[in-house]
Amino acid sequence: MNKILLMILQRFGLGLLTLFVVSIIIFVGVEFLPGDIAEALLGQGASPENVAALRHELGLDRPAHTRYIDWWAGVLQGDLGTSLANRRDIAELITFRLSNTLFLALTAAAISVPLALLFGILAALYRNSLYDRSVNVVTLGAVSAPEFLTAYVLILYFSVKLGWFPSLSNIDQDTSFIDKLHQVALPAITLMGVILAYMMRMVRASIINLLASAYIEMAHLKGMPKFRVIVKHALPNAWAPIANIIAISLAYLVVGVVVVEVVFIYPGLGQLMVDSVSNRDIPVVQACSMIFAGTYILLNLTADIVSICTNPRLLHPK
Amino acid sequence: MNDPLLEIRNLQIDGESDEIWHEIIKGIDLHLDRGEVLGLIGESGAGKSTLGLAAMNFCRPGCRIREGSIRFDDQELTEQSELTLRKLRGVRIAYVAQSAAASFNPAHQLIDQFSEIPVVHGVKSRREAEKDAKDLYGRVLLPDPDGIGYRYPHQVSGGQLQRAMTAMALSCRPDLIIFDEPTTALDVTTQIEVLTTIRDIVREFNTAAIYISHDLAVVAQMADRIMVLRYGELVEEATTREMMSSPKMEYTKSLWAVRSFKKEAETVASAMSPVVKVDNVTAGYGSEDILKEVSFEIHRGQTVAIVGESGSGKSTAARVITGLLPPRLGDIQLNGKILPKSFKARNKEQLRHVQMIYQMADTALNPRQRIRNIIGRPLSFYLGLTGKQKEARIRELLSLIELEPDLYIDRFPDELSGGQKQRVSIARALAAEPEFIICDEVTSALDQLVAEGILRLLDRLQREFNLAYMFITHDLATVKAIADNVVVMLQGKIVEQGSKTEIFSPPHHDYTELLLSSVPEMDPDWLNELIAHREKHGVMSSTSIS
Amino acid sequence: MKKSKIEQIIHQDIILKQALSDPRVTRRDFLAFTGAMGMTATMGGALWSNRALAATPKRGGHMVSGLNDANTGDSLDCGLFNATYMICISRAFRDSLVNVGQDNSMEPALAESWEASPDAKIWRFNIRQGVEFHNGKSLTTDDVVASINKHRGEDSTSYAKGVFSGISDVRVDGNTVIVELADGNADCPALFTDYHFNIMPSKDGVAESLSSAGTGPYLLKEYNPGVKTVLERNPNTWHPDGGALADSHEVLAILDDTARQSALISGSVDVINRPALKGIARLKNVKGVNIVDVASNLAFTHPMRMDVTPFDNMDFRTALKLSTPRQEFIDKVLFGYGAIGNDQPLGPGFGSYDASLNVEYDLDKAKHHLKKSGHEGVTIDLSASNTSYGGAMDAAQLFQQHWAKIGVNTNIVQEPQDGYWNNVWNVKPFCTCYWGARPVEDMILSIAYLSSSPWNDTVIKNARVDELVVAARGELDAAKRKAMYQEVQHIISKEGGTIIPAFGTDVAATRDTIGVGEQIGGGWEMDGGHYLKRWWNA
Amino acid sequence: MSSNDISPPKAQVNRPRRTRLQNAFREILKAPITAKFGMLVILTYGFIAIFAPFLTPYSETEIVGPEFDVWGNEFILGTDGLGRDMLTRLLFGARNTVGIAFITTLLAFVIGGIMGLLSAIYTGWFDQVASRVVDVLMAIPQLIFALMLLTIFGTSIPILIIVIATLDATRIFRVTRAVSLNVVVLDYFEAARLRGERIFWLCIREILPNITAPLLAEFGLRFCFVFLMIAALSFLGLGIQPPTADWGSMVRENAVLITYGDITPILPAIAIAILTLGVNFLVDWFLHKSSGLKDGH
Repeated sequence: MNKILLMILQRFGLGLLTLFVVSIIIFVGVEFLPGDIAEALLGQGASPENVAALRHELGLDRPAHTRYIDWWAGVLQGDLGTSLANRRDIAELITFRLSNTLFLALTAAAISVPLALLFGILAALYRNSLYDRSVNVVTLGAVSAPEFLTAYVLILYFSVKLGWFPSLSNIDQDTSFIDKLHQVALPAITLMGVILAYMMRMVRASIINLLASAYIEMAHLKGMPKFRVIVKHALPNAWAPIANIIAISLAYLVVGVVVVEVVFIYPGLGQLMVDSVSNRDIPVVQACSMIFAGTYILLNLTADIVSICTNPRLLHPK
Repeated sequence: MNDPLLEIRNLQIDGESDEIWHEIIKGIDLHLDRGEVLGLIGESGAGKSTLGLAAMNFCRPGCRIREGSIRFDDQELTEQSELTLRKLRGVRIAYVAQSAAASFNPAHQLIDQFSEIPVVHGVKSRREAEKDAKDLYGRVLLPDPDGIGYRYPHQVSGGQLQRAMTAMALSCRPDLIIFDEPTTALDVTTQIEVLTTIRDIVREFNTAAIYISHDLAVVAQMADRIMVLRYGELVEEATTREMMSSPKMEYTKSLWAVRSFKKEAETVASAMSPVVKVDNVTAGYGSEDILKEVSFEIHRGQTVAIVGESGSGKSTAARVITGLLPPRLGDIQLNGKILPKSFKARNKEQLRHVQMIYQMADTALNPRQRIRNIIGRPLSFYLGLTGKQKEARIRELLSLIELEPDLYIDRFPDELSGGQKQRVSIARALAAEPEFIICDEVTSALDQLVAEGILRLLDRLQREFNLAYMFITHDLATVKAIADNVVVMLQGKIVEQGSKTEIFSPPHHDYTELLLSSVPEMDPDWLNELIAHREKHGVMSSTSIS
Repeated sequence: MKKSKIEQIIHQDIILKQALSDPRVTRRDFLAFTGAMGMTATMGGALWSNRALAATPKRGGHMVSGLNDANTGDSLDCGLFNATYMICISRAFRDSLVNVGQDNSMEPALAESWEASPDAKIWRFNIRQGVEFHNGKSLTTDDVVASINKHRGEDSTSYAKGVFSGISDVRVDGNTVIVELADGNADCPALFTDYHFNIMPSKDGVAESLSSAGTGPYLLKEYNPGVKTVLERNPNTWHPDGGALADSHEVLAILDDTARQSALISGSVDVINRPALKGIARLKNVKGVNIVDVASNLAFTHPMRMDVTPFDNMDFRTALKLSTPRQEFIDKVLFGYGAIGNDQPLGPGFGSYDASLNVEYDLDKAKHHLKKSGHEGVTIDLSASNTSYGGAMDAAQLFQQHWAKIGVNTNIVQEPQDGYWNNVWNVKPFCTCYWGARPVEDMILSIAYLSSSPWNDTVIKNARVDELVVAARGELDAAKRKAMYQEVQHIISKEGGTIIPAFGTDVAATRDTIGVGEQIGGGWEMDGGHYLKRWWNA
Repeated sequence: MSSNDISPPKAQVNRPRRTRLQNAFREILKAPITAKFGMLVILTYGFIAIFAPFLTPYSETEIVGPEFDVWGNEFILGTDGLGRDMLTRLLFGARNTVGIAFITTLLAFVIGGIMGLLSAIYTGWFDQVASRVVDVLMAIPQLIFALMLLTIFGTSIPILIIVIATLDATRIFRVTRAVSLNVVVLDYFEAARLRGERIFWLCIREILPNITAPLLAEFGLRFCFVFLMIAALSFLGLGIQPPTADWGSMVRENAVLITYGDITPILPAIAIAILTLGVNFLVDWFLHKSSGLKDGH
């Protein structure tokens, strides 16, 4: 048991380290961006001392490393600082966006994960059957279509033509849950198109892999019902790969949805980060990338933990 | 009672390999009475397992029964629904697989996997099942019968797993158990114990059994009747004793003949300094030592056999000599000169003189290189041969290993049989014109006839080029056949070493004794006598010594 | 010019880097001198083409609009405004001293009235009394002074710093704020219509630029930069008629053209700005949608340097002007949304715009002039880049085909986007270019057509033009000024070195449930940024 | 062991010898319909990409007709917003978009592949460092990272290629490393090392030939990914810049028409989808081939 704890802690530490390095990379990256927020805000109409004045006002005239250190100091005290662009509190700026992003991600995941598992397992069970082949083709089609295509087509039919769902997700803090669902319907479907297919294929692959193993054959020879073979014998050994698949998909759902946000005007984190980069709004960019990287690392960590905790060799050492 | 328990008529099974179906069981008849034990033997590819599984009307993916009837207890299995078959499997027909380690689900405790059979089939309640399990664990002589069931497969040794699986097979007291090479993966000493268990248990429950193995001697101990298969056809069938005493078919005779090969004279260690000297070597991975203060010498033209069971450190010794695993203490000498510990530090000349032949010929040859390149590379790499010279030499080597150059030079490894692959890897080693070759279990993956061929070849080459061999094996038969000197290893230490005659003639070191006695012999009564003997002189097991 | 910069920011996301680095505006002497950048035109505007819907204004209702030109970095600091979204918002919850009416007259806002000294150097603005900010604080002259000073002085970060740099002093006299200019300017009140100029509450002489408290007809209920803004009617407004029609507004930031358009068609929003001109023909035909377009003073210019052959030859220039397909330019490059330009520098938005000018497309005349110039069969280089204005490359190809008809071979040089304004414009003999809307005639003329100006990109040296421009600047008599400016237009159109085939148009689209005035304010899009107050739910 | 059971060694020995080419050809003939479709698609696209200029009378950027002309004889697929021939744009789009995506993927494989091979062979500090670096890079959302880098270095096509390639290399690094590790543990590799072979030989002759199948499959997947990524970037306005015909930006340019049920603007997107689908089909088959388990046994 302690061994497991140790492994997890080790992974965790590694994650933190990665996070730290990421923060440096991003900071340096944004530093390298030509122009700075002062110029970005004032535009080409700016006169040199205009810019200088704004820089001073924003404290951009301090050397980079001090700003970086101050930033960390703030973060460690749970203060993400304020946006340089509009002097608003980043924490509040982000909580709104993040909650939206997560809501969208979870909605999409909540539907696609179970479906993916179900379809995947079925496809694995009846592999090379008509079902398997057709599902295979369909899913491949889904992954192949660029998101904006799916998105626009959805809008055309379900919003413009049928008027079932709004073409833009106009949600805010006090939108009711049901209403929210209605609002994110189209973006969620768009995202599902991509990850559902992807996950399903992965699940299928890993299950098929399992089914090839000797103990599954043994289970059959013991006269176990097909269903039991899958549930009792295959699945317990499939958690690790499946957890991984889910983690990757979720990570994608959180960080990879800029296009969808743009098309559906969904006030998510991606859009915020892109804008902030264009504004050179370093603290916001930092905060966003920390969240993104954090999510990615956390999800992978969880996947690791799952695979550790479902591995009997580690769970029940000799 | 007279009607047979299992009756297979004109069974034909097709197998698919890259989208082509071809026959792998070509119309076999088989019948088995209640309580009878039938032995199926044959080389790999003979279709033993396929036939065995067919007895439960089960086909692996990529196989299909084309024709024939399988009657089990007056039911025609080929006509039964999946459901009825399922109800049959595990309850009336059970299966014991070759590798218990792989066939137990790593995710569940042994006892769960045991009791799920009776519970799912509604034969017993969970509680009864567990009780029964513990009882059976006891009968198959598992240590701590009450506790062991609650362990996970990886927490139990291979031999014990094999017993546990036998117990599991008995969970519903089936009429028929199919043993598919249940001991092949085990060490000889463990094999004995498992064999005994299986035989006793089968007798005790008066279960009919089909015992599949490639090892005649083993089958001889277990079976009342033996069927010899080859390429999916029945070669010969007779009661065990009959077949032992007077095999009829040529092929069967040749199987018997395997152990006939003996190296002529033992080469005595020449006075001059040894080719290779392992000097008091201690080595291992991480903190633990796998080799402990090991020393031995190998002289020109001489074969030293390193004998031991898995984990005895014999392969590690090879890795140390090749420099893959730098020793912690001691060193390796080549012709009296100390070799750098790591192969990275050795020069071409030193590398050239230490060549290696691997157990798995399939993985030993790069599947993407033609035989020409595989053999040609050392020629150009070490000896700088090119063009015509090289080509000529490659062909020369091919003929040396008895492969028709024109036919084989352009082939890829996967276009060769196991034996041919092994020959090619021998040629590759020879190409370097070494003084010393390490043969790591070179025959254990091969069928007996093929192995025989390889041994003869190696012997001939040794005499021709006055090579020194280090022959790593667990199979004492092979040792008897080819060795001049023998080194017996146990848990990283050398228990005994000396000339073959010394080792094989009493008095033996206990462990050597155990090893020797554990090698099955072509005598149906061998096992009984052995057990009797051992009971008289107190039971020994590999663990009780060291 | 502002507009296309915004296009850059919004559409090209973050290639700001290579967005125009335009020396015409980055140099502060220029700013000091014209005080121009992005200041809204106080005149101009045009009859709304789509008269069908002229209905009587109605109060009440909720209006949802989708605007692009927004950014998560948007701030309430009016000094940093540079895009439509924030301009419209601030126009709704804050007030200015002076407003531009839909008929483009100067309307008193928080300044009840104003008068100028004869030399137009000293201006007195009488501040409205009893006005309260949304936070309950009542408006004082100090607030006004602070709000003005926000854009003045060395440490001002205001984007409109240049606009107000002409002001030498601001002081209070009772209820009056006195503004003193360095030198006379008849257009002084226009300065205070600039969208950067909002009246904000002040604390010890410093305006609170981030405060959501204004004096405007709407309260800023919810403000989420780059996402949406919610406005509600201010019950206690000084505006006699409430100052606004709709009861409440929801203003969404919708940057993606397609999204904005589908939102309108599917009825999720009532109003959008800048419908993509590409499908506009189709959008017109969508049931329940109206297009609202207003001429602006953005001029698409093609300056020829008049000191370089063959451009030094007036007949040659005339030949090109006569063979330039103006209507086709509007159709193909501006998708029909532009007003014909006749090579005069002042657009239809200006009161002094001379509509009488008309440069006919006439190949025979053109050939004749070319012959006279003796440059038949000459080959000229036209330097072009979409950086100069969207579609410049297409325009160049268009011109090429037509000029060829009279025997002028054009070699189109596609210039790199980077440093177009440094290395090409004002350097190469002939290039594509544009001039952004300017509030008053003087600014545009002084920058580009005074022989003394460094940005005289046609190198025109015309004594009469110089004389007229300077005289007009200080002239308080509107009629006289108009006459002067019209003469200038004539001269430049006839003799000048620039081809101005068209002026731009601001386009918006609404559901037909939305009413807009008979006439719509020009200068800036969306009714000069006032639409939230002026448009209504029919 | 089942495979042994199935075909006795004799059968193998007597199987007539074939050159790799013949083998490949035979495989292709045996390929499932989907895979054949994939190959067809890829070949067609390749052909178009190479011969685009000869397939159409118009040039990539020239205005040849009225804007948004309908489908007809003169302009088979009509014209775009500037009156440029849609078909022509599509064809050239194949050249630009596909070409760039292909080069990018190739570059990514060179970088990621080499690193992967090396860290598979030099397990130890090199592997450690490389893997950690990759971890970090992968922790940053790729699209956003790309946006940032493109902002820093500008959006010229070479930059685009380099940036995406570098980011994508991380994934390829992992795959290559993984599959190489399987080879490195095999006896023939050990034999080669014991022979004293140089690193170059080890990579090129011993490992590469044995991981081509999985790598090819990965190449396909990666290609699709890069392809979609570039499309997305162009869609966001940071990819290939106009007037170059590129499917991503073409969709964006004319997207507004989709709301009117006009499918012309979607054509490029469909073109993207078809190619990706084709490649995926092919890859699918490849994976099926290269994975030892023939769907189970």
